[in-house]
Amino acid sequence: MLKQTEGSKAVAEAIALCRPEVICAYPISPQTHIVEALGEMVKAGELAPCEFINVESEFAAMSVAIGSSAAGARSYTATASQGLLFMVEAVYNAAGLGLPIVMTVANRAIGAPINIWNDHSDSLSQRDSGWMQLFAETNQEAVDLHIQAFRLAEELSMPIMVCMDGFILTHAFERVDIPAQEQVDAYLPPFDPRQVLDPAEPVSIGAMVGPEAFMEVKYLAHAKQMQALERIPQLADEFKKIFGRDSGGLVRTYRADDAETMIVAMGSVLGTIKDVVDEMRAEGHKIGVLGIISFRPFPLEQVRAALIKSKRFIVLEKSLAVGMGGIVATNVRMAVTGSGLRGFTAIAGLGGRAIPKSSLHKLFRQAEQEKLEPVTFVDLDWDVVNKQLEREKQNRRSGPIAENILFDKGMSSSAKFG
Amino acid sequence: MFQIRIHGRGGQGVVTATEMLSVAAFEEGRHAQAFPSFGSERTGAPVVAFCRIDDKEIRLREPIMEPDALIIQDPTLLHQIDVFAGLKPDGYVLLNTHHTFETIGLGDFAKERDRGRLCTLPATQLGLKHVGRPIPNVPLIAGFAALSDMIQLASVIKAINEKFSGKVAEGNIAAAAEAYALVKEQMKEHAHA
Amino acid sequence: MSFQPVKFYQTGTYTVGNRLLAPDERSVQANQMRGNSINSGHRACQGCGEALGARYAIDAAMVESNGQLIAANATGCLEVFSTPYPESSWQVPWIHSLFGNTAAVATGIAAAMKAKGRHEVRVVAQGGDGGTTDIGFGCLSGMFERNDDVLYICYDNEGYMNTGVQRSSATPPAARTATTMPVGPEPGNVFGQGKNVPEIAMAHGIPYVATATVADLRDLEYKVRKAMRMHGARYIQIFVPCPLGWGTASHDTIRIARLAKESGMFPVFEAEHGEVTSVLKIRNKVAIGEYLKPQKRFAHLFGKHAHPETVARLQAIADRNIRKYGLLEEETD
Amino acid sequence: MPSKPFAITLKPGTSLANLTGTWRTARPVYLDRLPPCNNACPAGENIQGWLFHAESGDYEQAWRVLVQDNPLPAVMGRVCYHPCEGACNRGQLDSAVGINSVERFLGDEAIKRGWKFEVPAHGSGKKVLVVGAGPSGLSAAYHLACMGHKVEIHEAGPLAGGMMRFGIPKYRLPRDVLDAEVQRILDLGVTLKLNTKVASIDLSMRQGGFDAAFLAVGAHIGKRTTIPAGDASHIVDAVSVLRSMEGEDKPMLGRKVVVYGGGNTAIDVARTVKRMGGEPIIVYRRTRDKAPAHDFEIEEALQEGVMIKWLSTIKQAGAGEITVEKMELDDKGFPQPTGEFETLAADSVVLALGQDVDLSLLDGVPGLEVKDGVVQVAPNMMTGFPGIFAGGDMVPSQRTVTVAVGHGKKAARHIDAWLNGTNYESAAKHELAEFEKLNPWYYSDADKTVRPMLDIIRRQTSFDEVQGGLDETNALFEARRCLSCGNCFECDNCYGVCPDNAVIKLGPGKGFEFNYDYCKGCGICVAECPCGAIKMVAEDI
Repeated sequence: MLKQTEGSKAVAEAIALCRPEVICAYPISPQTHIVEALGEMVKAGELAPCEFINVESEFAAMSVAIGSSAAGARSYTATASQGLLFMVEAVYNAAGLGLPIVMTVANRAIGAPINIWNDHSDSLSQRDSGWMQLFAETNQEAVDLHIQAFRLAEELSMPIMVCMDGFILTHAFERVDIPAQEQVDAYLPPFDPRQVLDPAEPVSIGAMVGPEAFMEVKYLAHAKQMQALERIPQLADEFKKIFGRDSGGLVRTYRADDAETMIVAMGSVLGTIKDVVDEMRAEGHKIGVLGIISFRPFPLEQVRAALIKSKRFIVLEKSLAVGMGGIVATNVRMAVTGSGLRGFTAIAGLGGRAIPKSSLHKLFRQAEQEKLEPVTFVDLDWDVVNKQLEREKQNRRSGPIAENILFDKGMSSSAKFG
Repeated sequence: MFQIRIHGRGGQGVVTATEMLSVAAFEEGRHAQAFPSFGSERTGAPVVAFCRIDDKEIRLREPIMEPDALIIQDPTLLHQIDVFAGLKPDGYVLLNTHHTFETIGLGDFAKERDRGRLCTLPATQLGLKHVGRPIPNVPLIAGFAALSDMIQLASVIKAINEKFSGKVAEGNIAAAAEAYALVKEQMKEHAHA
Repeated sequence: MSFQPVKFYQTGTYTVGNRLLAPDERSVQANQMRGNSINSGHRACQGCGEALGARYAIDAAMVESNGQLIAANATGCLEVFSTPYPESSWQVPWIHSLFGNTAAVATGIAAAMKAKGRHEVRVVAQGGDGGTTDIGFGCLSGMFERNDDVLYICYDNEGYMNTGVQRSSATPPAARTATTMPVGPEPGNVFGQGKNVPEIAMAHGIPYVATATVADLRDLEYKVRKAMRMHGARYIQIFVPCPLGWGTASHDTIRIARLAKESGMFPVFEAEHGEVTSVLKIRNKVAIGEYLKPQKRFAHLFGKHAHPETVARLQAIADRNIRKYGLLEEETD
Repeated sequence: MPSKPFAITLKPGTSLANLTGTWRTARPVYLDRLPPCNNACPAGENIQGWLFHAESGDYEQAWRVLVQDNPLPAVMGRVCYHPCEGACNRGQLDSAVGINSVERFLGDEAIKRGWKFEVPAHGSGKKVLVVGAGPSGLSAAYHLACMGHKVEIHEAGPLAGGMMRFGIPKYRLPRDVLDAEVQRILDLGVTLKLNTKVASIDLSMRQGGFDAAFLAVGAHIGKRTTIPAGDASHIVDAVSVLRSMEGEDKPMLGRKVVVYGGGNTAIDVARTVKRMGGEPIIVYRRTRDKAPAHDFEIEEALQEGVMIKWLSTIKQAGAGEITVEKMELDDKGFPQPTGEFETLAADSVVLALGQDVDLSLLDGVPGLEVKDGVVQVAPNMMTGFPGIFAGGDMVPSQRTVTVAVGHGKKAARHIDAWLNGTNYESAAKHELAEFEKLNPWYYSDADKTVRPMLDIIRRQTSFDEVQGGLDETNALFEARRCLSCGNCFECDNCYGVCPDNAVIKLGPGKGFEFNYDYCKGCGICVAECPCGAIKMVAEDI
């Protein structure tokens, strides 16, 4: 059913359609609306049987999900940013134990400085946790990916994060087609756990594994993600058959056929990029887009195939490997190793910095002319940065950076009235 | 694509206003996208929210920097931030006040603009009158419908009914209807002026 | 007394079993066909109090739940010695996730069982004192506050033994650990304010809180079985001496636990909804020295460079326990 | 269902593959230690053994275990001075187990229920003569009969029982009790010939065709002392007094009776006199704590109104009065005269100074050795003449009923071996179960049950039994106070306290076994065994 609704609400409805049995919730912006809506559905008896647990921390949220999933219940939670970091130990553990938990990450920056706005630092920090990570471009895709995620996670006994941009998607009201219960039921069979805590057939889950078998365990986890590379497109095809929509898959290209310059990105910024690309195409630029949906497993082959015919690419990412550059870019560059393609990295939108079309136009044109540094910081205020660097050179105790920057930008209260 | 930016303060229903605008547009079969400025929403703080309306899928995710319309829920903001930033030359402005542009100190601004696209509305009073709360958002979106003809009053009423029920819905519909009528009345005056 | 004393027999209720008791009065451990939730072949040290306490507790819980039990286990000695790949000692469905999340994992299992309508399946969480009173404390408190249907059992051996005997918030003052060495003017662990987790549990108002020791099996079983008959969040802290960490003889494990209780150092009681309902009285009161001296972790308090004033402070702690809980018979009469 | 995750998920209970027994440097082993009560029992009773059955209320089985060593439990439960209780480890905990009272309960129960000894199915064809139907003779006869030998008792007196009948007053041992236990022995097929004094053992054996003999004639001849006495003085010996109590003609002692001596016989006579309406005064040369009589008997006598003059000797006996001299103890504790004299009214003087043995029946038997008035015997109770054994008061020993019963048992075993041409080797004694070997924590606090005593008036006026017995409830209670020193009583402690489940419970009555595949040798089972029935033994590494 088509609805004009908030992204969080749409995701909540999609989760409910997946018939989760245990949901754990801990508030952190910007994922709160999802679990609030689910909590209300459980409380009202609309979602049953289902236990909604208000836990005391994200660490507990993931831990409760570990327990419930190991006990054979379809388990769901959502988090973001600091919350994801607070549960990291349990995140790795859930993957290590092969528990098919589905978690929404409403992507948000990581502090300090504390910042509630969107970027991808949180999920990308967990790229090696053993979880699969699917990135939604729109709220429709967020809805669809959650349904596919349960299917994939449970087939492979591996947890999945469905990543959607905080606020930009979670808080956006837009048109979403909410599937019917029958469709979801047809697509998603009941959870048949690979291992389960059951008095009828006791097992010991979570053994200590020494050097003699640890590498094999880790390889098997890797092998499963490699299997997922095959299953993700198949599941997207099956999804299309039932729901009539193209959603999911590993990667998606846009106007890429004859593109000489390819823009690679993940998440909602792809929409803005596509608008820019349309405008540039209209002007005759040979430019196209590669959207990555599955960041883990990372589809090296598909990325390479999408880029190999172009002359250059630029990875626009909302994350920064401090001291190194791009995170997504590093992965993409590995995909095209030896191809001779020119690759650029653009760091944009950190901490919710708007990524306007105007900046993209400028960036893409520079990319076409290959006039970019290997790593570009989009819309960085060099004036402020240079001032601070200068201060630090002069005086070791140059004061708090964030406060200084606000002062420089004329935004701090002391600047205004001081 | 038509882009609307609403300025207000936390607690005045700014975000709800854009959402209801988007729902009203959706009811008319159009694509719409509403989103807030993603701040930590504290009562009294300046808040901005956005709404895009189009006949095709909206992919753009940047904040609205060059709006086609501005709804200003709180005139005190005029002294605090540049609410008119990026407003298109032929953009609409709907201001919540029982004053006029002239008496509120925007006479010069109004002179440079198409008066047919500027309007004030005592929305807070309408809210108090019909709903019993000083929330100006519903009268303002009804007023915007009247000002711009981007959406129908009927669609606004549908959005109200989706959001509220019972007495609150009735009050809001009454407020919307009066606001719509007041703005249409003003428009008529300007047209004759 | 926390249970009706059985009709007098040669050994009353103190021994594990008694051939003269009616079958329904016998302990779970006395049963020839007992479950042995933890099987032989585990890698616990000789004389491990925790291995013993865990079998006592889980066997009792198994009996009370008719075998419908799932256990979650914190990282720690118990986990490591029971489940090194490729062998497990557990005969019950069992999961180990992390050090600090056991209460939450158990909550998840209980929620799953509830959602699946399997009301007969009961859930136990277990961990050492480190995993309970320190790193797992947040999850524990959350589980208590929500009154989740979990029995949490803390095997208290007063330190981080798995990692090589470091101090935990359950380590008693003056005790030597690898991080509180017996050097300097105030050797051993600090005299802090302590962290009485049973009382903190009581402050949550949960249905049941109890303490027990491996020295009194029948009391321990009574408490586990009583707890298993209740629903909601329940907490039992079991005192389990650690021969390795405490520097005691492997055969002294039970004796040391007995002395801890008889000296007043470890008060044994039970509480319902935040109120103490019974205490296990001291039978033959002993001075604190009798408890401390067999333990090398307190050796620096005695001998050539003795610290009698420290012993006196420890005695004062025991005396306060005795007063507070009314551990001596005449005090409550 | 797909296969379970590799390595992370394990099958339950698989650690059995890990044999932790290899860690061990010492192993626990079960053992039986000798309980101190058994060790102290002159009759060699397996006290802990029979208490074990009494604890479960199986009194017949308890009695049967008891009579394997002693055929006279009802007697023993009254007259034995129970050295077992003095040795009882429970005495260090609260108070000794009332073994004697439980024994009496079992003996009385057996009489009440009519429990009989089992007659052996096959006879040995050998004949044994027992001389004397006192405790030693009866005991030997019983054991020999149980072994299948034909036994004939020749008793000089008119009734069986010996000193049990003629030396112990009724108020301590009712005669129906004695009769019942004697009859039960006779029911085994033992022939008892009363009023048959054996004048010559050699002759009697040849005449009767006996293969062996056990002599147990006792010591009946009252010792005399030289007291300067006038013709009118009435001096008799204690044994005669007590013996005449059993006949028609009660002794004529008058009202004021002085009993001379400090042993149990003196007390018995004084208490008898009291019951006959007389006014007994015991005169003893030393102090109360030096007196050979048991203190509880002295105490009971005093309660009943018996007067005792300590530190006094009789210097002269005249008509109706005696003169005593006061004594004092020297540094070595021996009484020395003080020269102070006192006169006491005395219608008669009873000498209770001990007894001698009548050894006339041994005249002419070669190889015998007699020393200090008693027959010397080898460790196997055999006299210097092959085939003739002796025991009881006529051989060197403490003269108590219990010792005599023990002699009877011991002699019977050696006679049996001798008849078979072998030697009887008693099993080596187990190490003693000392209190330090126990873990007394596990025993409930329970004080000894006090047996009822007859009221004082009836004690002074009648020969009713002074000491009451236990009823079933308190006999059971008392039995259950037994610590079972050194012997497993299946408390399940070892089974329960093993952190490695390395103790196998074999089931009721079968005890336990160690599973050395898993036992790590921690020793908790040893430390927590209440009764000291496990010990650690170093592994041979």
